[in-house]
Amino acid sequence: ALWGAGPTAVRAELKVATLHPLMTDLAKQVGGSHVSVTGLMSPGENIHQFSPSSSDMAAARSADVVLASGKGLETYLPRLRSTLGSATRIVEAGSAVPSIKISAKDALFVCCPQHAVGGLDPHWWHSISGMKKAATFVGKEFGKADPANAKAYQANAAAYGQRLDALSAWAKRELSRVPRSGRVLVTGHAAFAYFCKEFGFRSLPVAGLSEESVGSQYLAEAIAQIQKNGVRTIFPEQGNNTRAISSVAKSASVGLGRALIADGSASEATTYEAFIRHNIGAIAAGLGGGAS
Amino acid sequence: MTRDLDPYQPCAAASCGHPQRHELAISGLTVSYGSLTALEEVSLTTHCGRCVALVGPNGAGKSTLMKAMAGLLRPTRGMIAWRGQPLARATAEIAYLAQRSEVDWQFPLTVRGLVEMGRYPQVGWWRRFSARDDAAVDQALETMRLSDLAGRQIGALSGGQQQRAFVARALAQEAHVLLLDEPFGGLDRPSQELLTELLGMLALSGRLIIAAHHDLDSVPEIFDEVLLVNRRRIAFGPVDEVFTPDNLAACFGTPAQPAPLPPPDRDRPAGVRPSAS
Amino acid sequence: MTRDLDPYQPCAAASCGHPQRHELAISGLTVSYGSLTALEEVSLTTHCGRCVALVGPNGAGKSTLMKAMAGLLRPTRGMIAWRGQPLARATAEIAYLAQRSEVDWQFPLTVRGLVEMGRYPQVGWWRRFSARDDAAVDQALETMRLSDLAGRQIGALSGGQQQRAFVARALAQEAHVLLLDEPFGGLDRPSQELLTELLGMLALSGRLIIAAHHDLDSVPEIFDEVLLVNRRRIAFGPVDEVFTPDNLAACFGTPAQPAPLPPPDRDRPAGVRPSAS
Amino acid sequence: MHWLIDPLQHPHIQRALAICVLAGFANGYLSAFVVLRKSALQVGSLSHTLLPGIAVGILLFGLSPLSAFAGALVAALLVGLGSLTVARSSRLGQETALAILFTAAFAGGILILDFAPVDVDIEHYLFGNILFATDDDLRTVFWVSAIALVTLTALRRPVILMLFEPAAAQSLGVPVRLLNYVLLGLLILVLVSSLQAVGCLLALGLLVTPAATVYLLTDRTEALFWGGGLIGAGGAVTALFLSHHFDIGAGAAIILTLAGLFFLAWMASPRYGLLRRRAMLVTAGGAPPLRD
Amino acid sequence: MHWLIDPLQHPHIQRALAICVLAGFANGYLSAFVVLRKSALQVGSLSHTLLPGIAVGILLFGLSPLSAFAGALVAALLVGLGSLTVARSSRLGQETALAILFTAAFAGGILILDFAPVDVDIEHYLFGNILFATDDDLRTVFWVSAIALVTLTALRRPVILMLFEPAAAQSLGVPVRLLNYVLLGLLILVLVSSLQAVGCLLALGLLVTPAATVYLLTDRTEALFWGGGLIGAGGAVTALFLSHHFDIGAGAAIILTLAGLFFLAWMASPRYGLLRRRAMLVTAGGAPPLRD
Ligand SMILES: Nc1ncnc2c1ncn2[C@@H]1O[C@H](COP(=O)(O)OP(=O)(O)OP(=O)(O)O)[C@@H](O)[C@H]1O
Ligand SMILES: Nc1ncnc2c1ncn2[C@@H]1O[C@H](COP(=O)(O)OP(=O)(O)OP(=O)(O)O)[C@@H](O)[C@H]1O
Ligand SMILES: [Mg+2]
Ligand SMILES: [Mg+2]
Ligand SMILES: [Zn+2]
Repeated sequence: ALWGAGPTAVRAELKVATLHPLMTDLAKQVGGSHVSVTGLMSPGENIHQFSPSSSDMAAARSADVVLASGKGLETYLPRLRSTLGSATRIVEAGSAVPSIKISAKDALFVCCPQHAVGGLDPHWWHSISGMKKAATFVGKEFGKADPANAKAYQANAAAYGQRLDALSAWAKRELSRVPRSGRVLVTGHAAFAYFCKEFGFRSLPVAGLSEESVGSQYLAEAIAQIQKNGVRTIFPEQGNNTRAISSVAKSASVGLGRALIADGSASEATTYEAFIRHNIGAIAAGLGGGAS
Repeated sequence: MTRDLDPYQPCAAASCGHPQRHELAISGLTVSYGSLTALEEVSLTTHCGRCVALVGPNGAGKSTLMKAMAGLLRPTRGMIAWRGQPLARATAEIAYLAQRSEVDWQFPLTVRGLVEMGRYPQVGWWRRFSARDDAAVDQALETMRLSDLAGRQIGALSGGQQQRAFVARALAQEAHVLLLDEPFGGLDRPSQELLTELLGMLALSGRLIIAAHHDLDSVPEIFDEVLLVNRRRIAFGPVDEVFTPDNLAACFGTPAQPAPLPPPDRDRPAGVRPSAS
Repeated sequence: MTRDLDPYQPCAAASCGHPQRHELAISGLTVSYGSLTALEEVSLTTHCGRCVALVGPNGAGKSTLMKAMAGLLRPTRGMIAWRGQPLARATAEIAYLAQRSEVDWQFPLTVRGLVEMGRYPQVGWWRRFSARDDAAVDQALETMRLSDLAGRQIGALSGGQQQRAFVARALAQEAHVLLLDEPFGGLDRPSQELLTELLGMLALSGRLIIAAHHDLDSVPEIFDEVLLVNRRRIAFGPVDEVFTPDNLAACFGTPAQPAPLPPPDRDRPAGVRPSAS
Repeated sequence: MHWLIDPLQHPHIQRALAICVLAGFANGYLSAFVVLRKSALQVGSLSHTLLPGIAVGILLFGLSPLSAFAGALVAALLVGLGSLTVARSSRLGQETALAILFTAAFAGGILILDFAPVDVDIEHYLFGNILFATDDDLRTVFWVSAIALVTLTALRRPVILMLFEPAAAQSLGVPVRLLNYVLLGLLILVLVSSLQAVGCLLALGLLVTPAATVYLLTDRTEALFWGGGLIGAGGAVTALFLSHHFDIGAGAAIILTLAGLFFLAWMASPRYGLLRRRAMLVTAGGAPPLRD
Repeated sequence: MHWLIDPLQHPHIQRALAICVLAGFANGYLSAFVVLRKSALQVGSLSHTLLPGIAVGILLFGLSPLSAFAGALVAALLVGLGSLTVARSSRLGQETALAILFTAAFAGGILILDFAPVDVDIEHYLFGNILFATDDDLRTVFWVSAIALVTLTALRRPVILMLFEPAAAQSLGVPVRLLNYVLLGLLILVLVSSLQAVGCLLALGLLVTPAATVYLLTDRTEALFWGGGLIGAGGAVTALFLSHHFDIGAGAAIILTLAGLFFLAWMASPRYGLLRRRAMLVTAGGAPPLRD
């Protein structure tokens, strides 16, 4: 893992360790110069698995706050909590964001009969407004851990919130190139529910939650839906095997877009802004009117 | 007195000349492999202190009988009683030597370790080996002329040495009943002589020895009683009574009389000319 | 003429009385297992048409010699030449019967399938079985009295029947040289007699038969030549010349003379009294 | 009829059908070797070796199906043939050697990934679904199957001989050592190629169950091959239709159908079935067969 | 000394050290049975059976370490003991039966998860990390190891006899069938308990490599047990210090250290080492041993 803060941060008072690359960015934005941030997951690492080395454990243990993304993403969290003991405050940033359950009845899903039903979607960072709520929440939590700088954290969070508003406006502008009727986001797995809700898309995860469990009728229906909705482009996910999605693209005779970053962990997008710009850019380019 | 006798001491019935020796009684024993009946209604009664040969052609059911006695096969019908109880209850009193030991020859086990296994029933699953146990193992090794090879891994032996090691294990067990399936197979002449001698002594000391045997010539020399078997019991009794040409003919079918063969010629392979049909 | 003779026809040298038979020459053969030298400087020369016994105590190196001839062990030193060429080049001309076949007895293979394996070298890895091949298999089965059992899975046989099946495979191969490691082990009397007869006929038709054998009494009856071996070559030559008490004593050590044993007593187990030391 | 014809209208079902027949037959045929060689679990473990292989492949040659395939293949070959070498030159059995090598390879892979992070979720590369197979997959499966089938049919006699009794094979002039390597190499090739097409689980199931079923029904070695192939292909096709009509994952359906066939054979086999056994060895492990 | 004492100041290293000694010794001791029983890969496959088990456990009893443990244990026992039953009552070897059962269980698990969603990425349960172990883990490992060690030490003689020659064991009154089940059951118990603490990979490595190393060095059966335990504990502790100083994953370090020890033994063993072999059987699979 990376030491996010250089030697200049030695005088910092609040030590934060993060379990997700986007949380590393969030902590820096909210904490500013008052925190030293250690990212236990570097961008590009698989966020679903945590195998800490000895120095990671030392960092987690010496941290005042461990910042997780939450919503069940870090299934190892109970274990970490009991290893670290109650002295360390573990903050789940996502807990400030309203959850979306993957549901068949939800209009968000064109067709997802059984395949992705009932699960709590942990990928909340696709919602920019969600990230804003999380920033406010994290600001408060930092304040509790470090009351001396509570004001500064709140101010940082508010300032970051404004930047996020701007980012959101930019995103909406970009996506406005996508016609209302074409707002169907077809991806490999069900990881974009928050994005779809935020930007008025409908989500069609062709492989449900796991590629292995997709049945033949489901797939036929998905292909039919893609064609019925006039979808032009469907998207692979960065880091995943593109075989499934490109096979669907071929069957449905539609194009394949640039890979989306689903988990927020990618070495080419180390900040939240870069991450959002990457995804929005790809979607707008794939589904938009051809420009850009 | 018969019941609580320690089976690992020389059988008391033998040395005190007690007329009532321990009895092995097989009655109506039938064993089948699926639809194939390998043994049918075999009965016999014998006593400890005897050396009993099982004689019969290949596939006669000798090994099947041994396995049933050793508790490895469940009989379809019939009883095997030892000292009035089902033999299966007395596993610790029986030593069994398989015809063909199916073992992993790469197993990290020395010859001595193998022979020590024979002592497990006496030592129990827990206790340490006593000097008495070690002596028994040493003697079994020496008897089978394996002392020099005691540290050898069992796979690094010749075929006859392996056979001797397994015989030694059966001996080390100092069991009351020895079931030996072709114990002489693969032994060299000196070992054969030693084993012959030894079986006689074991019988004298009151053990009951039952062995499958193919070398008809040496049967009278080694054994007291003989069971001629070929799926059914053909004859059973003291060697001199039972081991008659008639009985043997009944057991092995008409004495093998290979048809005289034509001289080899060039057109047909000589190796596969039918010689008996 | 000698070179391009088809090895699966009766050897021409035999039937035409040609004096120059095919020669097997072993010279200075040394084989070791690690630091243990099992065979040291063994040399001999023999010819097809002969039946050669390998005789020696357990661990003498008989099986080792066979394995070296069959190409299963690489000799440390020395040469085995068959018809002037290294024997290893002539695998198709050799049939080898192992002392103890280490096979998976659960393998889905019938007796007939096992014997058919012997034909593979002739049939090749590709071709279909010809009527000639089928006949050879049939005859080998009949010779070993296995015709009734041809459809049996090999694990569902008695020990002697299994041995007979492997002998049948070696026969079906119709090889020029037969290396048989204790072929009589476990066979019943009728089968022993048939095999004796058969080996004689095979030799007559010009095969070279080399067999390890433990039953000293039957050696003169079955074999023409004998190699007495005990790590080194003790003696080699025609049976009547070599098979003398002196040579046998040299080979087996002083004739096994077990010390007379005390009568069994109660304190010490009789089963493990040292009988030779 | 409708039941049969209806699914065939979907192109993805047509392609899946072709793969079922091809991969089902080839894997089923090969499963005879797997069962005779008692290497069912070796195949399973090898599929795990692929993970570090894929990682290193992608690390070296970038993200592409080909680099993943090559990495997986090389890793599996290294570990598989390495385990043969260790087994041959020590007293250990091949399964033990394989377990040691593959855990070590896996651990090595983790370390490499740790130091050179790849933005790839490696595990996604192991899961396939027969419905997603591409034409490329189809072609790969076809050619690999063809090579394996032809080679093995040609070498059937020496291979059977070697599996049954290596010493006899050697004395009959079979190059036992070489043949062992060839056999394992082919197995790995087939495994890796079908992994991409049908997924890890299905590949393993197809490479064991068909011949195991026949094993219970016959004593003829040859029957294992053709019977395995037929059961593999027939079971896979049947299951594909079932999976369409019940809309469940095709892979799971195929595995469960094959397992069901196996179970039937186990219960009812006239020779070795559970219902037929009368006398049997009391000892554990492979009770003796019966009947004449 | 500094080298030794420094790491010990970290509480997570202290706990990891305790687990290394305990789990290393217990698993190393048990690895003797695994190696003698030639069931290295069976253990590996069983660890996969845990997946569906954990899923069903969580499904039935909710998300908790206990329900995951119970589910994993029950599934592994079902599949493991089921495979013994199939092997005993047919001609198939246990490894084949296990492969069939475990793929079927896995396929069944996928189907169940499909219809009844659990929002847990099950695989996370398989990746533990020794640095990450909780006090509960420590306690579980301790008790399970203690039970297994005591039982197996008590039963060592009958078990060795049974592993070497089932028929002889049976004739000496050993309840072979029962003992087989007990042995497999204990193995599964140890596996599942260490999975939680140290992860799948490490558990498997610890359960094979130590005794395999000793296997190359001795002909005394007893030496396998104590030697395996010592190598397991010693190797694990050494690797823990190495991993601390080089800051690499502890699990991978332990596996690689053990594999390194094995490799040394393989090269240099006075009895069975690569460098010592002169004459050997030309046939494949386990060349014969040498020396007197
Ligand atoms: N795999 C092996 N590793 C080490 N030593 C061995 C091995 N096989 C045999 N030996 C030893 O080599 C010597 C010769 O063995 P070999 O098997 O050739 O004897 P043999 O004459 O066939 O004996 P037998 O009559 O018992 O079959 C013996 O001392 C034996 O212990
Ligand atoms: N596992 C088995 N399954 C089916 N049939 C068997 C099995 N084992 C033996 N048989 C058959 O049962 C009969 C008796 O076999 P058994 O092994 O008892 O003979 P045997 O008298 O010991 O012969 P041998 O002298 O060859 O050792 C034979 O017909 C044999 O083919
Ligand atoms: Mg028998
Ligand atoms: Mg020999
Ligand atoms: Zn995700």
